Amino acid sequence: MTLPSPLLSAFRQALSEAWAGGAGVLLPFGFFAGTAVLVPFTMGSDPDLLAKIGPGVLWLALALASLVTLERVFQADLQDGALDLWVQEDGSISQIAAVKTLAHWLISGLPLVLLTPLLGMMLQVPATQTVPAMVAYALGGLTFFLWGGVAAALSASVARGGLLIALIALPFYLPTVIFGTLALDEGLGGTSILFLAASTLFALGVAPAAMGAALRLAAD
Amino acid sequence: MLPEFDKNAAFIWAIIALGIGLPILLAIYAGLRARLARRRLERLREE
Amino acid sequence: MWSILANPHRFMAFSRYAVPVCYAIGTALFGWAMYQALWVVPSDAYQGGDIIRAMFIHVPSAWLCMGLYLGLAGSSFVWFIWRHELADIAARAIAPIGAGYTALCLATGSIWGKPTWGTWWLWDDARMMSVLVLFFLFLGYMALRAAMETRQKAARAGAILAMVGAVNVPLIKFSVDIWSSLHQGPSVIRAEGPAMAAVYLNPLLISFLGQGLIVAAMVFTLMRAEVFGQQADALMARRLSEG
Amino acid sequence: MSDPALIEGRGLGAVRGERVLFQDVSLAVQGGDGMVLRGANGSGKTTLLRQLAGLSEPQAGTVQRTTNHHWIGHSNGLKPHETPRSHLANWARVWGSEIEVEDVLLQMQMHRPADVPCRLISAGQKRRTGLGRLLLVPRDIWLLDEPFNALDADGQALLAGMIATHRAGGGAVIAALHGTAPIEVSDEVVL
Repeated sequence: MTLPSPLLSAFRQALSEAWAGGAGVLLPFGFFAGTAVLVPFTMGSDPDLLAKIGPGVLWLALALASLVTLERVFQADLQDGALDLWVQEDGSISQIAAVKTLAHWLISGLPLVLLTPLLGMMLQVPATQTVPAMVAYALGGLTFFLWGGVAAALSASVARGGLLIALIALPFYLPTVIFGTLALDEGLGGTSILFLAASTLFALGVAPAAMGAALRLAAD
Repeated sequence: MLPEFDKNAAFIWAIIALGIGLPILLAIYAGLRARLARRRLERLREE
Repeated sequence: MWSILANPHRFMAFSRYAVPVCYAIGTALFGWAMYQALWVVPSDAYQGGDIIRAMFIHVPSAWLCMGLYLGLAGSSFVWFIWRHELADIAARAIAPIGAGYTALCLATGSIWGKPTWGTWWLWDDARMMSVLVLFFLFLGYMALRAAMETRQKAARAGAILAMVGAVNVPLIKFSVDIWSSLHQGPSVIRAEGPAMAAVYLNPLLISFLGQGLIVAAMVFTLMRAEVFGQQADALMARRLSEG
Repeated sequence: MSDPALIEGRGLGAVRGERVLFQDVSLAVQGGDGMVLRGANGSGKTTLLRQLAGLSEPQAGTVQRTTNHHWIGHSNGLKPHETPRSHLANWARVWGSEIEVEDVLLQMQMHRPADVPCRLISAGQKRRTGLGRLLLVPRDIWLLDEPFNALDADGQALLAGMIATHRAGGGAVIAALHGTAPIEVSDEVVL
């Protein structure tokens, strides 16, 4: 199966944009590593405490990364006129928005998944949780980026929309955080990881349509 | 006249005060906004 | 031809009388329910004594929050599909009232929680968390609308957000329920549902009806304010363009 | 009116807030037409053009296009990290264009800065790159918003030539313009 050429091009363009905008993947890697390094200094280095809060801190870092990254994505498209061009591609603006979001998740969200074994070790996350954590961060990060994308598309025309995006996206992040946290405790055999996957699928179904409608509005 | 409660009287009265006071505030807010908007419209029409 | 700027005459004619009537009947019903709550209804030993009397304020406000968000999503949907101007005016009017009632629900729940749970705030209570999420949904909605340049854009953005929010509410509710069931948080009210004794149920329903009518009157009043404001803006704009 | 119009707007209207920008605007263009939209700043030229392009939702009236169109807006749609070559190649891929990007760069006289990131090239060069999209795939309708802005005399002549060729080949142009138009105007709409 090959993607239709507009989607493939949009994906490539978004990927190179995300890459160019943040010194490649160095910036997201640095962001997650930096967050993990700060935690023991702010919370104390007690291994038991770190084991307890470590995974949660990484969830927070992932949510922040999605909000900070997405703030500029659609706003830049609106300002440089690229959004006008994409909106006029027959009826595919929802898919294009989804593809762009996916590209930004690959650059700014996925690094956390790759870093999890290392950061988990540093934050005393039990070794049994490493694999569930990687799966949960991958699914949860994608969901964050999708709902965050809706919020970002809605506030694309708002100058300094960052705070607004955070306020709008907050309620939508809640199920992901809840299922994700529980999935870490239960492991891959539990039901929470299924709920997490289901909410990711739900976001994949609903968010692109909402992003499309919001981007049409932003271009108007 | 007022009823006497076994315990937690302060909490019960606080809830009831909020339950009556906040709607009154909201009603005043709504009424004020309607009145101001109406007055602005009437002034504009008179000009 | 400008149906967008057309005066919703029929609504204005209707609401002129509906507002005082709703206020009057609502206040009477709510007053009766409060009389029942404070003087008539027996204290409930199992529920922590007289604190049960606060239920007649707290529980209807929780139901109203949900109803108001449903109303917001519903009118957003109507506006988005049919672009019926009055639907957007309704959405604009519902938001601040909804935010006010979610705040009321959270505040009364918290005050109730202090003697029941021993703390003002418990993150494990599913109902409180759901209402907190509704509070943020209302806040986000109002903030987004306020940030938009024109009324038309605000209406479109608001409608999209309210509809996305509405389809997410069941999922959020479900996740919060799972969260709290694992932590086994004690709930403020345990005796809900049809099993509740009629002495409690009847005043509760009457209180809900009364508060609902009062809320309807407030929403109508704010809608009237929006219509007046819109007419004034249109008048100003016409004067400006005529020079 | 022998041919059906390539693009037709009926009873178009725009409202910003409570302000009526324009109302009851009807227009139609056939192949070979060059229509110019005129009006003072803030009269709604851009809005009308965006409604014709399907970018803005008309508050009244309908737009009918029988065929695809090209859009050149105020902003050129270039990303800071893109080069003129990668930009044109990207849209050539999106539109399934057979044309060599190299030829388009040559025609727009953009072959020298073709590999410089767009954040480093001048406004006129950016505009030339954006206008290069017009040559990637043949489309009958060109909707141009102030296309001569930022172009030097050379570039203006180039664009005027492109427009003339396009119209000679049966295409239509609708342009929002202020000042004198360096193109032959067949129709004018004043807002």
